Amino acid sequence: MIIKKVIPISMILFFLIGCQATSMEQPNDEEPSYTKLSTQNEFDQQLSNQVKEYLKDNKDLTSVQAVNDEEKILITFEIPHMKRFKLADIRKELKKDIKEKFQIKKVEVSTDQKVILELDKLEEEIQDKSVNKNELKKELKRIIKLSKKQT
Amino acid sequence: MLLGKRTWNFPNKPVIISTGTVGGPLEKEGKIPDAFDVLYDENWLEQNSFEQAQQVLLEEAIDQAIKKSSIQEEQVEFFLGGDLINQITPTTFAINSKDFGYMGLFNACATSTEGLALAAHMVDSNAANFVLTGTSSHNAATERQYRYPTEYGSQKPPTAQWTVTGAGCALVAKQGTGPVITSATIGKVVDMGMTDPFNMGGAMAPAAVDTIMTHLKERNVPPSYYDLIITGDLGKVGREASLELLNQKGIHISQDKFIDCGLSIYKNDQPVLAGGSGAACSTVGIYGHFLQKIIKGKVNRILAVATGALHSPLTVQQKGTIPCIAHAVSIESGSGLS
Amino acid sequence: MIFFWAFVVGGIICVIGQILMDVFKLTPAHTLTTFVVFGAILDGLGLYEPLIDFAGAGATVPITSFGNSLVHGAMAEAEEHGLIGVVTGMFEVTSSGISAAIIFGVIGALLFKPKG
Amino acid sequence: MAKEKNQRKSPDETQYQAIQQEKEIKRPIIQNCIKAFFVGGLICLIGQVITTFYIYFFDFTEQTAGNPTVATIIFITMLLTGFGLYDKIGQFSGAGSAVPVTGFGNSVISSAIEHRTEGFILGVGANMFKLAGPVIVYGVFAAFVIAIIKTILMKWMGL
Repeated sequence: MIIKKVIPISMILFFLIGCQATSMEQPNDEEPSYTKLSTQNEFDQQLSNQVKEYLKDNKDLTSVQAVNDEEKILITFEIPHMKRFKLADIRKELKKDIKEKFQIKKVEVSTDQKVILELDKLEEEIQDKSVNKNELKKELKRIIKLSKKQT
Repeated sequence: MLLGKRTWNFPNKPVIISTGTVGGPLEKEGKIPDAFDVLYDENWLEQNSFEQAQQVLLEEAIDQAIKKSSIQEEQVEFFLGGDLINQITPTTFAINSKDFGYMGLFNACATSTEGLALAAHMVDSNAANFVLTGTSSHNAATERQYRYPTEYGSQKPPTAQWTVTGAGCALVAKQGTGPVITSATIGKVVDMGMTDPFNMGGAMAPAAVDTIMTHLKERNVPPSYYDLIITGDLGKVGREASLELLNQKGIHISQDKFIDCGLSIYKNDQPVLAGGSGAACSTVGIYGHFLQKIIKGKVNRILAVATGALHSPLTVQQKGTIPCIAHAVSIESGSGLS
Repeated sequence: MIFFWAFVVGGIICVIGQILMDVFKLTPAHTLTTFVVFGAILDGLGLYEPLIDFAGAGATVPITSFGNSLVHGAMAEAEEHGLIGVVTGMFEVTSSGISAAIIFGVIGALLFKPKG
Repeated sequence: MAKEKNQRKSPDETQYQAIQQEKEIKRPIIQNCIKAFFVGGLICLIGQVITTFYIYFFDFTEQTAGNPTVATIIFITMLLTGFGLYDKIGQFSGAGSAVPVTGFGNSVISSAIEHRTEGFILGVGANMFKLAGPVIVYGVFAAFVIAIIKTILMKWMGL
């Protein structure tokens, strides 16, 4: 009989929380948030910065992260929730666009929450200069591998 | 003595000298806990399976019936009974150690009055002196055979019924103190093309109506002859439908005289949906509750009509209809009772 | 946000199930089978992945995702090995639900008795 | 004979079925749908919380977190089934607890627990997929047909 009481209460609760969440969502007119990485690094992030600068005008995105080494770049981004139905298409287009625009051979694009988290962490480390060239290369490789895992 | 085509009249008036009824936990919290001689607190009865638990229920009911009578177990000559489980094994296993002649019966939930009618007939025609008759059912054992595993979270519709966990036995004798059996009508199979196994009451109602009408016609008595007409396990849906059907056929029975065992055992707030059902439902209702009413002198004549749905899980899956049956037994206050 | 949409989309899928059960009087087994087949068809049309992107667990927790991941596994193998991959790749992605159910089923049988 | 009987309905049958239609207690569909929505939604929400947990605290991506999430909620289902709560939730919420994978888990686990009395091989082992079997069978077959069609369209039609 406890279930009969608990369930309706939690239903109402979650619904209220949910409704609040919707109303809090604001239209996205702003530029996507990003961190401009220091180029004074052991490892040049010039390319990543250029990509970010370029994606600034893209109104579809709410935030962008990017890290590169000498041969590849990993870009992650977030978009407003209501546009997530088209997430796969946006990802594909963005990849194609960057590839053509910057003439880079290996562009990896991901929107996975985990990859975003990991790349964010890596960006921070670059800022703090707590990674060296080799570590960065290794870490980037690991994150890309993670983003491609299926099961 | 045969009256008409399907009704037996019992001039020697066999006596129900004692009864034994047992129930499970939900019955204990129900509307009529004093109708049971023994009530158990849990479903397993310390056995290894629900089927064995059901067997114990029947064993206990037999013991109670013999204990409450003035005779010894050795004096009982025959046992008539059955249940709902495949090949009526719980009944057979319960009788296994006893020295009774045994006839296994299967008429689903109508087995209780089938057994009672046959027992009365045997005693009345001098084929026996003491006959025990009884049935049992166990909610979980029935559920897992007819429907789903007991822990499966499927939603039952409001027309579904709850199988009673319990067992009941009646000891029928040539003479003694107790209510007497005056007549019985054997039902025929009635199939109205109903197919929903979650609406047994609705499927069984026409069978009950057919048997009641045949009984009244062949015995040539009006419905008001009986203080109560008690159906076995029609539940809310079946009771309404059978009243409507009886009305249409010109037989008018007042609401308060047309009682269903399935609606008498549980309280309204118990999770039994449209009411109780199962072989034990009519058995504990009639042997436990309504015979007590006769013994206490509250009512004089009752017509007990247990109803049964004769389908199997296999026929339901093969899209078969649900054939139904009902047997009626009239019980009156008799020898030795005030 | 994802939490809210998981709740709503998951809830709506369950309401469709309830309608199948109550209005069309399907048994739970029929309902679930219909859902799995439906999930497979949706993925065949390329519509299920966007739903997962949008609703997260709201689309992966209902049984429809079973059909989706079966098709996905088959398609992934088919890209590598052609038509034979369709047969061999089927359980590549789905296996966790089935293996978890088997493992916890046996453990459950070891630990519990039905309450009745 | 049996076949003939199924095909025609006697006037009595038609008449009685009409009475039955009228007397039958109707299912509270709207109420059931609301319950199914909230319970089903709640289960998916819990699934999302578990997924997020695995993404943030373990080495799982959105893609791969699905598997441990399913395993975790089936584990929770095992406990609820074993303690005799899932059938009560099921009676309350209908499809709300049947459609999520918890319902699939419950059908496997409840069958396994139920048939323990017949032994572990022929009881538990043989009956485990009594209810969940069709889901796997037709899921696999439908996926097979769809994947074949899709592969042919993609490879040979160049779509």
